[in-house]
Amino acid sequence: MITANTLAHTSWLIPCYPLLGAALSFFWSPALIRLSGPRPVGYLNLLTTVFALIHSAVALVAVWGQPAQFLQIPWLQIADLNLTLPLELSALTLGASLAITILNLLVQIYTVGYLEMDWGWGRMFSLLALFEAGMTALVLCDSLFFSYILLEILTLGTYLIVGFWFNQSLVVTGARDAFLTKRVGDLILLMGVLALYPLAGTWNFSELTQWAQTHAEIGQLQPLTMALIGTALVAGPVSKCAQFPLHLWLDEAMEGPLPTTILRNSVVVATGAWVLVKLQPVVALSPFATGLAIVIGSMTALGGTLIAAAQIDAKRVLSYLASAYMGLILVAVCTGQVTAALLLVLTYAVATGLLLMSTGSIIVKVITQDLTQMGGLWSRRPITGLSFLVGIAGLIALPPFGGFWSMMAVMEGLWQQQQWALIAVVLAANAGASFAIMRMFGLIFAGDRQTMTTRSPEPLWLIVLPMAIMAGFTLHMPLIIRELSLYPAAAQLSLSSSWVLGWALVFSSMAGLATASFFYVFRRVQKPAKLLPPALNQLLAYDFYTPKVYQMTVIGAVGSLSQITDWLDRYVVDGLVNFVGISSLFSGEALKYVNAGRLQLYALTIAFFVAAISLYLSWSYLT
Amino acid sequence: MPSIVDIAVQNDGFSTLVAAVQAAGLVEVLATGGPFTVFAPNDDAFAKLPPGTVQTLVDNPPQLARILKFHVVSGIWHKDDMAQQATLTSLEGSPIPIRTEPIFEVKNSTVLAADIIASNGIIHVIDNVILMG
Amino acid sequence: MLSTLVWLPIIGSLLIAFVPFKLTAQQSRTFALVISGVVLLWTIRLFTQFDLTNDAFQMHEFMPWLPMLGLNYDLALDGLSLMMIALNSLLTWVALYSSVGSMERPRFFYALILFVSGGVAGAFLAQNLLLFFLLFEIELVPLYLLVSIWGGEKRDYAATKFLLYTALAGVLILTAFLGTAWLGHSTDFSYQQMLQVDLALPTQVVLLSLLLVGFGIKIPLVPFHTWLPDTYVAASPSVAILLGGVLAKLGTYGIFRFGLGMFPEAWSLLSPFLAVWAAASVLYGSVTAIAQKDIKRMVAYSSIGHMGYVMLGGAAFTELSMVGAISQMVSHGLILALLFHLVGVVEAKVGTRQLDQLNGLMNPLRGLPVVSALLVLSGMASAGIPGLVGFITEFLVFQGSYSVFPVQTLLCVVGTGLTAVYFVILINRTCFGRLDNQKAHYGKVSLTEQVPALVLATLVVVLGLQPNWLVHWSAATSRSLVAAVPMTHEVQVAIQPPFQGF
Amino acid sequence: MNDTAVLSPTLSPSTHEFSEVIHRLEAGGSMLPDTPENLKQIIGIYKAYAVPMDFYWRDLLYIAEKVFLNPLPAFKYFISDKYLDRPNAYAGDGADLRIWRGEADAHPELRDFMAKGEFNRKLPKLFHHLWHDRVNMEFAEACMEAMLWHEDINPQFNAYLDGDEYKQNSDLAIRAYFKGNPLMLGLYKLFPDMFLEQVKKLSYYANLGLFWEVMAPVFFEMSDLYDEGKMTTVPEAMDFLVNGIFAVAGRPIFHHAYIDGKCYEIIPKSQGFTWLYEAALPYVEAVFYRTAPFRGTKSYNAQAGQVPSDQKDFHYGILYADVFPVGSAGIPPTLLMQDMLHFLPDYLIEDYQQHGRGEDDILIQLGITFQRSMYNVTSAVIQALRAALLYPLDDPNPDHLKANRQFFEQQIDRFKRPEARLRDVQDQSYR
Repeated sequence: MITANTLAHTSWLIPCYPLLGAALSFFWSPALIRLSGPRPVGYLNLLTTVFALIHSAVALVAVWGQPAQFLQIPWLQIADLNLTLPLELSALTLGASLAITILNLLVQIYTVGYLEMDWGWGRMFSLLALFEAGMTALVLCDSLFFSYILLEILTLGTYLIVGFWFNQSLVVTGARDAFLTKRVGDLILLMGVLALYPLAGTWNFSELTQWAQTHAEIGQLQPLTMALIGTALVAGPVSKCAQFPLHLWLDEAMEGPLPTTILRNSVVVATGAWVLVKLQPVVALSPFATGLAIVIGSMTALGGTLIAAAQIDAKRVLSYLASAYMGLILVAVCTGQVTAALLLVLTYAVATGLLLMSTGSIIVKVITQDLTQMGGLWSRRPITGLSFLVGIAGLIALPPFGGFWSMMAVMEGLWQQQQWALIAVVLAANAGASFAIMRMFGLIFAGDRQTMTTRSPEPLWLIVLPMAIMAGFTLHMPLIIRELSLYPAAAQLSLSSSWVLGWALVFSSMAGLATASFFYVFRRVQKPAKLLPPALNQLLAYDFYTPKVYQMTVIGAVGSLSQITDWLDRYVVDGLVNFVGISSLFSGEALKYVNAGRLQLYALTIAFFVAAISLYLSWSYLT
Repeated sequence: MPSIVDIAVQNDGFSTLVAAVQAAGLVEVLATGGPFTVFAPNDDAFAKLPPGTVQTLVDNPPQLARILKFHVVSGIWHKDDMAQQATLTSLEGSPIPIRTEPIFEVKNSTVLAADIIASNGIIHVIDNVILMG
Repeated sequence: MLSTLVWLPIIGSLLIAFVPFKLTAQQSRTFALVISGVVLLWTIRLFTQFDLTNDAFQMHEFMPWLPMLGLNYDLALDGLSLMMIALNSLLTWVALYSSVGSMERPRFFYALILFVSGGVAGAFLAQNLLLFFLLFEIELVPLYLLVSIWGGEKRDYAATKFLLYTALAGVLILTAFLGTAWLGHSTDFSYQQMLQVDLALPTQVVLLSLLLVGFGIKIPLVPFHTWLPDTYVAASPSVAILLGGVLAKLGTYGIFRFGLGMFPEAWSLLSPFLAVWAAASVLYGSVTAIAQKDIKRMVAYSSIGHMGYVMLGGAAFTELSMVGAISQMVSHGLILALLFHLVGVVEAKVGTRQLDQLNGLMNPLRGLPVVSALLVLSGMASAGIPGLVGFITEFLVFQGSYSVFPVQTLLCVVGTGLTAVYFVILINRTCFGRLDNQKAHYGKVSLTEQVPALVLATLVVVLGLQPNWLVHWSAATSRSLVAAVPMTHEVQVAIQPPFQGF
Repeated sequence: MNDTAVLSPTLSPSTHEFSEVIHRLEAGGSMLPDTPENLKQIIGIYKAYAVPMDFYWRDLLYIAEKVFLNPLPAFKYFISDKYLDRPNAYAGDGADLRIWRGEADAHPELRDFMAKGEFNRKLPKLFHHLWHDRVNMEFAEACMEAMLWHEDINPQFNAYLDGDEYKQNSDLAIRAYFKGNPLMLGLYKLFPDMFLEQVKKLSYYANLGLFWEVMAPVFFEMSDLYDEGKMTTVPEAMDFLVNGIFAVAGRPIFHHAYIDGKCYEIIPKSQGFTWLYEAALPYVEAVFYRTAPFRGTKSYNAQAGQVPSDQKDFHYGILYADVFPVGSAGIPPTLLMQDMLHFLPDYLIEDYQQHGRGEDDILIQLGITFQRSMYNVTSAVIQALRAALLYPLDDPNPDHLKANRQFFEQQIDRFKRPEARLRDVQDQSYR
């Protein structure tokens, strides 16, 4: 008899449904379907997603209000290494799994509409399913080692899904850079994983937490070691979350299809934050690592919003905002506010998913992604426009919507720790994000029609419907937060600090919204970008020239190093060996120029004699 | 003095045009309205069109009327008046390119007889049905 | 039991070469495939007979040959040999399968390949040093011929270079073997006998060094590697599969079996240098691979890097790192064979191996979609993406070595990052992008051409997901190998700072 | 209009990059060289194109007239029997003008495919739909979207769409359609422009449906003539198209919606919109020349500047498209190629089997054939325009010939772009 409890105990199946869908997608690869099309693969994967969703929901109900349970799945037992996959079944992990499956379901429906003319459904849906499987497994899994494995697999998934339209040159470079940047983070994380085990003797998050608590002095005892390990553990999340200086990949990954962008910007980047949350007790052992992460997060939060405000590409505004919000989340985690960070992940993911869905709904019909070529769409695209506004409300700190409460939670924690500078960072980032996103709204929906927006009906219902549902979720976020009893203490508004913080947040949002509205919605100034010095504008528009910085540093270094070693290999090592080793047997460059046939004969003879003489020599020794 | 329609009806070689004007329901306008300048294609001009073309148009009066209106310009334009003009705007709305030198041409047709005066306008007979575009 | 593995291929080889009636290319290929298929099945049977709990040699077969010389026909098997035998049997079959029927002197070709396979199996099983050496040397000649007759351009140069290097390696190894016997006053070259030999540490170090250089050439380790890119590139895909997949393993096998096995004290003394050497090889191979413009050469350099991981695991000689190193030998063999096969197919269909001329092979209708997909898979396996066999073996090496040689291990981790760089370059240029309309009229890849790749890819995935099936065979052997070595460096870094230098 | 004049000696040879093509056009030929192979290929593909097109036009009109503003049109491709039986105005006994000698209702091959699919089983419609064993209407809609979005190429039609009369007509239809649905009526009250924009889109559904209603019988007739041996050269094929264009040029373009059995004339026939001016020419410009870059081959990144900022610079239509990526992700025409695949005549299948990878790359092979055939259709359009707006090819007046020459050169100038395939289709080995 299947009860809710058995479903809870078989929660390891949740990632298996999408994985099965992904595997079955193989049968719709283009080489195998010549006479019919690839669409069944989409429906199939929608079905497996629904299974995963139902399973998550039922299991969540079953574990609701109960202490976390653990499942152990043995994997590899060799020598002194025992790799068992531990799964944590708790309201938090199953709730996260439910959120991921819901979002995936909506994204997959959206994909059916958005890519209705694409022949690559087999690859697309199997990769979406792979992401779904990877992310649900990641939230359920309670082990750093297996989290690392899943992150790496998702890195490969990112490479393949960004490379979906592999005929296009920028896609190819974008996929490459996404893969390599994330891989850099992964490998540094792997170093941390390797280094942590001899110290802690475990990779299980729950045991690591205990270990960190009981060995709190280890940070003082071995500051350098813990600093290095902590930094390595932070590096993975930094690259996943597209933080400075590893943020460029997210920009380039925007070349991928929009439905994948929804998934990536809302939840895939947050996987890094999730792992960091799990690792927080360990990272906290090193003030250096914590401090570094906070600095990186703050810089990204501020820099990201500034860059976002200067982008002319619709998708890229949102990609830099993703980096910025992940920066805030990093700050929250590293100041020890795990719950607030998770709350921010949740409200951010929902809102940004909605914003991207609206953006996709626009660009699928106006063709261009250039914000400066848009305008005047409000009256004809009100559903999309309203969804966009709801997305803005959910993203920034605007009571009573979700973003406000999560930001409040973060601020409250910072206030208690008296981190004034970080409070300023949050306020500034919030103001910047408000400005950037309202600017985008204004450029798309306000102003006059331009040629590319002259004709723009609302798109196919398969795009509009998931967008509208997502808008519903965003609007209901405060209720969901209440259901989860996650309201920050500040929300009780009993503390005097709450009023101050609340108003500060509202003012910062309002400042951003009002300024952007002034320039971009009401269009009070012609070409507002001209108000900035051109050099600054360019600096922001071109992302602080990060691509050039990469080119001059890492890429240049590896490139020239490889050229140098190749040269050494060809002309020094090989040349030397040829010269010393061989020329002593023959003369000069004999090997290359002497008549080949004769040379073979010589060589064979030599080999034969080497063996024979050796044997002969040994004979005399032995007898 | 005879009206534009009268002239077309009375002269030989315009039976297709007359039938078309009737089918399009423009008789009334061309007989009493105006003044108009009409570039009137003769029967040979209509005969040059591929088979079926005229039939489809006659079956669909509004569309036929539109083609015919392209042959009509508001006001009275003598050949000499047109010497200064590169184009005239037809009743249909599209411009009609005009050349008077070295020969009098209206778009891709040649004027066979110019300046035929009617009571409510002026007629120039052309050897091609002219089309917009 | 074991002799079948050695003699069946050799008899098959002689039959193909000398039967008096006419054999077409196709017939000789089929015959060779049948022979190697039987060997493969026999190998599988071997697995069922293998005693996992026994950490000593099993299934001894002994026959006196030249006792006064100390040379006897003496075969036996442990976990390390078992893995190598399995690799040899499988890759021989794959190499035969991936050969094209249309070539010059096909009978000779197939005879040579079977001969090499039998000889190599013998070397992996030999319990007598001289027997090992003989078999080690004998495979040289057929390989030389395989490269020089059926190779690509520059085959003569490459074959000669290969021959001379390996011959030199042979001299060094033989010297070490003879030296050990002579100095140890042993009259018998049996391995068990040699293990008993007790030499002074300085002598051990000298002898071990000879072995290290000798086998190091075979693996190869930097800077003895320059024969490798030339030879692998010049060799036809089947031969490259054998060379990279199996024969390179003779080097690491020899180092573990004879170096580590016979000179444990010297080994533990030299191991820090070995670890550095391994890391240098990894980095050097990976960095050089990035600069290559020829995809086959790139894969060849990748092999240098990946054999470095095996050496690292050996240098650390913890139980885990040994299991990792042995498994890495297998996984490297599988992945490299897969890569060479795919590169061979690409070259055969597209007619070039140059990165700047290849493009868009992922095109589902006019490209080589299955080959491209497998190329992505094998490249990623080589780069150590989890879920594929390359990851878990590398990880075991790293995890096993980290506590002993943290810095070297981390440098090797950097190496996997560099591996990702050049494989992404390879995949991006070869598989991604747009087909060139002028050139893109490539032949279709038939199912037969895909079979070896599909078999290997399946193994790469299955063993990646279920690594138990790969690693537990060598667990007991690793344990006994490691137990023999005195632990000069206890694994006691638990609370010590792990970031102490070399 | 059989202009078969030879090149007039009074005109010096053209110095245009594509002078050979210019001279061929001046001699009454097509941009496509006149070879039996070309003829076989283009006629075969016209036939394979016409069968799905028979579905396209019926479904487009079905959507424009019956589905109308359904907010969840999940079954818009489930065309009603009435529309399947709807007589084509240019085929059958009751035709306005009989172009094809065949029947006026849906083509038998189409009916067969709809019933059984390639699966070759009679299963519920829904199954064939979900199994993707169906006609890919999505691409037909994409063609419509291209016409809608490139709004500068259809000025009179668009001016009407933006006018008050159209607004009133739509208003009546919208209110009638949502009668008794307070939610949608309320939405309409709040956002009238959103609904109006949808109706404009539907008007383009009607526009394109009416356009293709003509093309299907034209292609069927050409295929029949070829099979009967009555069409033997590429120029003949082109001339047939030219004559067809003229014959139906005056066909009205309109948009009627049928709501509760009542007809709402959103664009009445009396508006005078014609097939040639409001459908055919915009269609050619929007679909053959412009459309939008395939997402699978061009970056839409605003900073990369790969997508032009001016709609006039869009050149991504079938005359320019790279067919080799067909079958990959992000290449919408794959859908059309797949539709044609089901209905290829045997002689083309044989032809494809002997080239390239045979059945395996048949989508690309037929795609290139399709490209050739569309160069022929475009030639017909160019010749028709020349006949309508300029002079006969044998005109004795050298000035007129010069004007013709200038016109041809202008047209061919558009194929000087590097991505244009005019040069490729001159060569039989491009396949």
